[in-house]
Amino acid sequence: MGALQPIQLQVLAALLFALGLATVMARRNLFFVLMGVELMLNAANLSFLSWSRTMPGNVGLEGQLAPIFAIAVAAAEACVGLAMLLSVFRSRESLDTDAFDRMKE
Amino acid sequence: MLQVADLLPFLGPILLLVLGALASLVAEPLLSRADKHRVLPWIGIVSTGLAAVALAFTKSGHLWGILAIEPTRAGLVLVLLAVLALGLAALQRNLSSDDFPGGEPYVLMQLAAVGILLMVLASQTIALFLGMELASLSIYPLVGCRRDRPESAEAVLKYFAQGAVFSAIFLYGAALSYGATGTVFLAANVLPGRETVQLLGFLLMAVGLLFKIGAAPFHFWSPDAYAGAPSGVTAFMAGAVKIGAVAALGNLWIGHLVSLSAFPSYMVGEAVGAHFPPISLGLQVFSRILQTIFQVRRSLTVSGFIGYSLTIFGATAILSIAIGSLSLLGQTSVRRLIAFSGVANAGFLVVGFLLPGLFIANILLTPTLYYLAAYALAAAGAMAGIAALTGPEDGGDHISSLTGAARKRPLIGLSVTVLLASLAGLPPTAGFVAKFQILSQLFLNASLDPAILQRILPPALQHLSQGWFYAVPIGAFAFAIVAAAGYFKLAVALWTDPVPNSREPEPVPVLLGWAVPLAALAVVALAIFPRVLFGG
Amino acid sequence: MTPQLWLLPALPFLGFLINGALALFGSRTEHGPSRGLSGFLGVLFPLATFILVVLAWQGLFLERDSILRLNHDLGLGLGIPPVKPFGQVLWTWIQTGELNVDFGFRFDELAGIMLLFITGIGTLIHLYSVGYMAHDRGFARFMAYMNLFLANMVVLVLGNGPLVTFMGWEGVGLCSYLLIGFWHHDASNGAAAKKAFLVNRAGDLGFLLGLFLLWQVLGTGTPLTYEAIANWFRDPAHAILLASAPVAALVTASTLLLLLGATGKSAQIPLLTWLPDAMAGPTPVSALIHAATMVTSGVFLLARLSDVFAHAPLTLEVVAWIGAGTAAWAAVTGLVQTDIKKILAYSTISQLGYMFLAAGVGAFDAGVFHVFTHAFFKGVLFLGAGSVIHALSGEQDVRRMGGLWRKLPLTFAAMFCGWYAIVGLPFGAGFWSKDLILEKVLLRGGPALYLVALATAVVTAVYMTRMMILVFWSKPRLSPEAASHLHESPLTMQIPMWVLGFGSLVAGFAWADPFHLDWFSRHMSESVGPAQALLGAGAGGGPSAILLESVGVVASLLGILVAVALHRSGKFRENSTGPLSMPARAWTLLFDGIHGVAGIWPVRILSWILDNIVQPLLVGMARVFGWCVEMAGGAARMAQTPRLRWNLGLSVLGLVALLILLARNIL
Amino acid sequence: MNLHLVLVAPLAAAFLTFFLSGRDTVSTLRASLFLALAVAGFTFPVLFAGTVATSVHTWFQLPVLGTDIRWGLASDGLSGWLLALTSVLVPAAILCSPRIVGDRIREFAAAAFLLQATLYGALLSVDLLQFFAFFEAMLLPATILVALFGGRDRRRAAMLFLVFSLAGSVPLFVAIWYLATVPVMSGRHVSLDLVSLQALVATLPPQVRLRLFAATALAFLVKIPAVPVHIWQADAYSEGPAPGSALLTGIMAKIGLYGFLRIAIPLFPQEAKANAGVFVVLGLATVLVGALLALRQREARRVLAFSSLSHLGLGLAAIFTFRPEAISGVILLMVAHGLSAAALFFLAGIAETWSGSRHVDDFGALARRAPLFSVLFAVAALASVGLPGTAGFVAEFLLLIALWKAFGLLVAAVAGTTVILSAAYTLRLVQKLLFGSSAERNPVALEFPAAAAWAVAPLLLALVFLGFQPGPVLKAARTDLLTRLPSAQALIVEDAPHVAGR
Repeated sequence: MGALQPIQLQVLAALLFALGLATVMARRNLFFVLMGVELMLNAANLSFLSWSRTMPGNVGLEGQLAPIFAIAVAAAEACVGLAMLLSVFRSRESLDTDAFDRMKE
Repeated sequence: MLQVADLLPFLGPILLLVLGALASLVAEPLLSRADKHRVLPWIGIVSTGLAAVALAFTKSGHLWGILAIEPTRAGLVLVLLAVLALGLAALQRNLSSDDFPGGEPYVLMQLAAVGILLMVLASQTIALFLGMELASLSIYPLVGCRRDRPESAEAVLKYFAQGAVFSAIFLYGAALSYGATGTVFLAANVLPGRETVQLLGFLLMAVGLLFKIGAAPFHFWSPDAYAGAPSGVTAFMAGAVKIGAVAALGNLWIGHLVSLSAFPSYMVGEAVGAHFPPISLGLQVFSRILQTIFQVRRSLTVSGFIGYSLTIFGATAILSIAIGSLSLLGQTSVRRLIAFSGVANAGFLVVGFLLPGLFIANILLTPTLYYLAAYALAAAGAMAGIAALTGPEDGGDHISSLTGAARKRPLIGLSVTVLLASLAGLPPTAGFVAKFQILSQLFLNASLDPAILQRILPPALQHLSQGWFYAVPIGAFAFAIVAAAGYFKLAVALWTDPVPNSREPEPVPVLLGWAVPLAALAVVALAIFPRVLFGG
Repeated sequence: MTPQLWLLPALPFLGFLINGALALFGSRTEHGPSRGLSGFLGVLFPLATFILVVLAWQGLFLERDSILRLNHDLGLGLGIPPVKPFGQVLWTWIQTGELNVDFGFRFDELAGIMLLFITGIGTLIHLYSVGYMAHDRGFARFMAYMNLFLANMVVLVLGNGPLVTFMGWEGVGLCSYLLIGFWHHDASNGAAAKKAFLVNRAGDLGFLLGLFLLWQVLGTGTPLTYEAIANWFRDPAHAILLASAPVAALVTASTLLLLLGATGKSAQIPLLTWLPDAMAGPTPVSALIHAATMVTSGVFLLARLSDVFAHAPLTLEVVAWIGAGTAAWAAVTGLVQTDIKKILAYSTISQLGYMFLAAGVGAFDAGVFHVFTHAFFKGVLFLGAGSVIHALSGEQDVRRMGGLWRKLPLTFAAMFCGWYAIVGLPFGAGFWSKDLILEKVLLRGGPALYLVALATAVVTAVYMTRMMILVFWSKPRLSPEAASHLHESPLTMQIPMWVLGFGSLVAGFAWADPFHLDWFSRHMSESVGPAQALLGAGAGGGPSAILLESVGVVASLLGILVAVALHRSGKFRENSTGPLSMPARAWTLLFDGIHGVAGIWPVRILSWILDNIVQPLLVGMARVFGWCVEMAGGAARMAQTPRLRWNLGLSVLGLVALLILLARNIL
Repeated sequence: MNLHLVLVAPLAAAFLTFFLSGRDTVSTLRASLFLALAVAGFTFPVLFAGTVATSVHTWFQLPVLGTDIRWGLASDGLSGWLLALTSVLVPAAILCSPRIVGDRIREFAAAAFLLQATLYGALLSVDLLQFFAFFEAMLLPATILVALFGGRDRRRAAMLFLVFSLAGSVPLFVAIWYLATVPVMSGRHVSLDLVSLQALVATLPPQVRLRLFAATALAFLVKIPAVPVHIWQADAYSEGPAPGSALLTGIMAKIGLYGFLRIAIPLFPQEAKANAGVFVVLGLATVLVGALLALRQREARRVLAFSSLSHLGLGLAAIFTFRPEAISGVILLMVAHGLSAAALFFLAGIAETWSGSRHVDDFGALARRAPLFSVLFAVAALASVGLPGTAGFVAEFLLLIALWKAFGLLVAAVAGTTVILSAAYTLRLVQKLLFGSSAERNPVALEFPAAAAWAVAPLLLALVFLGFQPGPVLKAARTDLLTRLPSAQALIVEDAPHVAGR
């Protein structure tokens, strides 16, 4: 077994991203929707990092810096998401996304 | 290295907006419940005004290639500030008439404006992403700020979920394009053999932004979000978000064109920021591009790239215009109507990326940006005007709740009518001039040199006779007429006899009372002097 | 010094304005506007016009008479100089392209004679109506309309060109419309008025189109004035041109179209259906407009344009036969009528037929002469009829009259004069003019026309005598309430009747060849002389006038005897009260039927189709299209599902679709 | 006299109207009437000034292509008379409005002023896009007029009108797109002002020019309207408020004919000449269809609507004879019809307030119950029938002459049937309204508002005056129009004084 190749990491990232997307679309529970989103974001981060491995010299730095921003953003997003989740639950005593289909047309 | 001295005039507007937001944040707890809605909006307006003043002093330049500004973007920023002012005014109306317990929404709105400002200025994916998220994360709570109302909870739920997904998609696209070019700058030459990755990255990022623009088929969030939010927030969203997203999309698109057209741009291995050319929305790429087109076709040349973007934007544009206009027609909810008009107009905005200016040796996004300015002012203004005409809790969202509203406030009613006319593209408003500019140039596609079309069109379309290209603008205009019928219903409702036992609406706050007519005036003035914003 | 001809129409028009104002603003008062005032004004202005006309007529001959006197005194051998007509151009009316029409008047002998009796008789009938309409609420309005009519009639006669005439032409049509429909609370009157206006309009269209062609003949250089037209046609230089086939055809076509206009105004075949209905108007109206003046303007037009018609022999042929046919048909129709005014109406049509006949055989002057005499006797007949109706408080059916000569001796006397004149007993007005026409017809038109005309003369005598018998002589058949307050009409009505009655006895002497009285023909010579010379109508010859006149007298005597005989044998069915017998009605409504088939029903059917099929079809198409769009809108809104997962799924689906689109190029 | 003042005056009036009281109708009526008269005061000098023009600036340029869109105002006899007509009708409409629009005089006046402003703009424009902008802007106030103050079915009528007009203007808009962009590809500098457009169009390939002409003409046909695109008209005129309908038919419809005279024919002379037959047939069809439909209508204002259709159809047919009589005649027709039709609509509106119904059978006996009204109505009706002595006669006479000279007697005869048919349906209307016994048992005298009399009487006086003295209109048309349109001048058939029979 040689070292982990960037291309393999890319495939992994793509898989994770697809997985996250699938989760968001498939699960009806709001918690899992949020998890799926996190998964997608982190897949993107992974892809950043693995790309940076393929860059010559110090150019790779950008690729390693970007995820830091992304993680911070993801954290913020998570707080907002959870806060929203609370208010939503209070309004309808349910976290089932399908329960929220009042707005028509 | 840059000095702080020449940093300040560049960052002036941003800093002033941020300061305004922070000031409101600090003042908020110190004020009584009623005073919050009297004072805070004014703080926001003042900081906005100062930012506009500061904008007059900013000179073109860029900040290590991360943020760049030049007259065109300055114009956009100006429109953004106007929209912010409208949004704040309308928000004041909502919150004060609902006697809202807190003053945070004002702060959030200003922060959202800052984020969008960053989106406009960014010429680098990370900065763009940060701006985007700053904007989104402050708009989600705004949409849901009326916790007691079920539909606002539903709206924020849908908006948040979809928004999060698409910002993730955007981020992944950014990652891919970084992988393709080795840099996060928007204009960077592709590393050999990674053209496909670059294109994928472009696609994902573009989709992420198209979602923000609200173009079909990525528009499903907008009707719900618009309908759930207070009308002031709707006004702000309708205008501001599109500004940021379209500007970013423009940067992205032109960035790729520039990098592909063998211009001196960021090369791998150079020190970051060394002689980095700021990418300008107004940038002109001269005959060099023509040469590139007629070069033997590599896997991804300018012509190839244009072909791809034609596919992407063409599909979205046609879809958006059709869906938006048709759904708008029978709409009885005011804000869903505005939302679908947003979708339709998003289509027209995207059309701007199909303009053939390229083939006469010259790219200008000016028509698109003019359209953007016209639309943003009209949509925000109209929504703010409706906020002024409806009572507390937005007095129900059904068109019938607005019956006769304009009769009680003729001036605001007239303003709203004019703004709706602008959305419909009727003279004497900027909407008319904008539609004319976009559609007339789109019309030109049909009379292009077939050889060029052969190069750029995807094979699926190549066997089409050129006559079909006439159909696109004409069809678009036909749908615009359908939409006009939809707006017409709203306008008529505004002016018909008020229901006899309707209560007198409480007075409109002075801020809003001035903002809406001014917006209408601006829309008309923009039609009479179309060159003030972007020249041309 | 140019004579102020504009005063002639202006005066009655002023009367119209004043009376109209009185009617308008007095209408709200208790008793309506003052009858005395409006009656006084209503008569004053026509009278003033009449006086002016007389003065103008005098003025027409001043110059010539002075020269003649000089001639006489100094015994110079100067010839008789022609009369110089007055002309007055008021302003440029229409000027564009090659068209240049002045608005002006021309007073020559023809116009003079016409105006003399129009304003003269007009004044009398105005006076008559003061009495006749005295009890009507709309008295002032009536006077106003009458004045307006007079003004328009003056414009018609006085116009210096066809267009100015046309203005009066339509003006009198309008007044006729207003006056027929004067009692407009009854819808049938309104219908009659409308019919009159529309039928006339059809004729007017012919007038206009004929004018266009005439203009084409003249060449656009020539101004559209009677003077210019006459000179152009009299100019020998144009003889060859007029002889050439295309121009001749053009002239014929143009004259035929003009003739259509004339038939419309003068109620000749084919446009004659409106006149009987027009009797719905008050009797003075029938007397003035539908007997004495307006209906004769067709004949006047023929005389005015005699130079043109003289170059269209075919048209003249048509005119003659139209005249004869109308005369005969109307006379026969007159036989069976029971309404006294209808009888007179058909008699009018028949007499107008004589005038056309005369014009058709090129005896324009004879035609106009008959217009002149007819104005008197038909005027008096109508006024008398009016007086009778007045006396019987509205009864118009001759079968409910009879024996009135005792009750209404004065009226009877007047009407007797009229009857005497119209049947053509010796030395009555009709005698001279009708026999003149008969003579010309035999001379120029040939035996066929002559026989028709002669027969018509007999029939005329029959139905007129029938009327007189039924009204005055036979034993009374009055309804009791009519009989109860039977009274002779007031003086204001009597005077005009006497004057006209007297006139209808003596007017004929204006042109009585046997007595070498040719005052009338002398004055006509200036305007119609050349045309008749061209047609050789002036020439005498043929059987002697005396012989022909005696034949005419025999004819009328025969008619009278026949009438008496018929009455004796009770053929008049004066005691029956039923409507007209079937064949009689069929004959009467002959031309109404033709109009219906040829004009009215096609239009109605067409408009029905348009209104009920074509229009709904177009609207329906628009509606359907609208629905389709609405449907599409509904479908689009359905795509906006409320569920989050669906929203996300569709968006991502879109993304995938884009990827596939691109993939076809990339991978 | 700066034309921009004239253009701004009605706008300013509209703006000021919004500050009038919505409650106190009397003062509002007075004030808006004053404003309207003031606007007229601004307008009439233009008419007397003859040909005047402002300098032409570049409004904006198409990005990239650099197509010049110009902005400038110019007025000549044609524009001048229509401007004057507008400025006369607007105050009249305001005077007649009170009973019909109730307490909404303020809104009505504002809409009327806005309509006036857009009409002024269209009449004064020198640039194709500028014209089109006003041409479209017209729809806004016009639709509002119909949709807000009309009868039961007004929304649908207004919607039909709006959509129909918008759709009708698409072809013109597309033609403008083409002119603004495509010629640039062949390296030409394009400017959309009419004068330079004439030069540009002349260089285009014939089949393209034909298409452009067809597109332009179609837009104007919808505006007039001509058969078969006339279906919006009757509804709009009968559902809208009577004074509003008066403005629509009195002025707005004229923009269609104006467009032919000012734009379609001057820009595409050859095409116009080549296809004259089509338009003459369309025009005559409009004449007949309008008249025949008017004969059967059961609502007073529908009769008037179709009679307008018929009259303007005659104008359309006559324009395409390209004869001087026709051109001056058409302008006179526009003025005459504007005055008479407006007067009739005003009066019909008032009659409707009396009977509370639009059905002709619900009127009746007005001659006795409202004498002044009846006199005015009768005079207006006679004017629209074209009785000699009114401007209508001179106009119809000239148009018939033109048709006869260009196409011979038969065409003139067909067109001439309008003389009979118009009399038929107009008199039918007159009798239904004025004559007969009234619908009610005991007819009481009706009170005819003096304001309306003051509004209508001047129009009728003008009609009669122009009937005897049409000189000014004809002359204006003759001189100014032809100087403004060099290419149209080439079309005008000046046949030499010919000898008969050739």
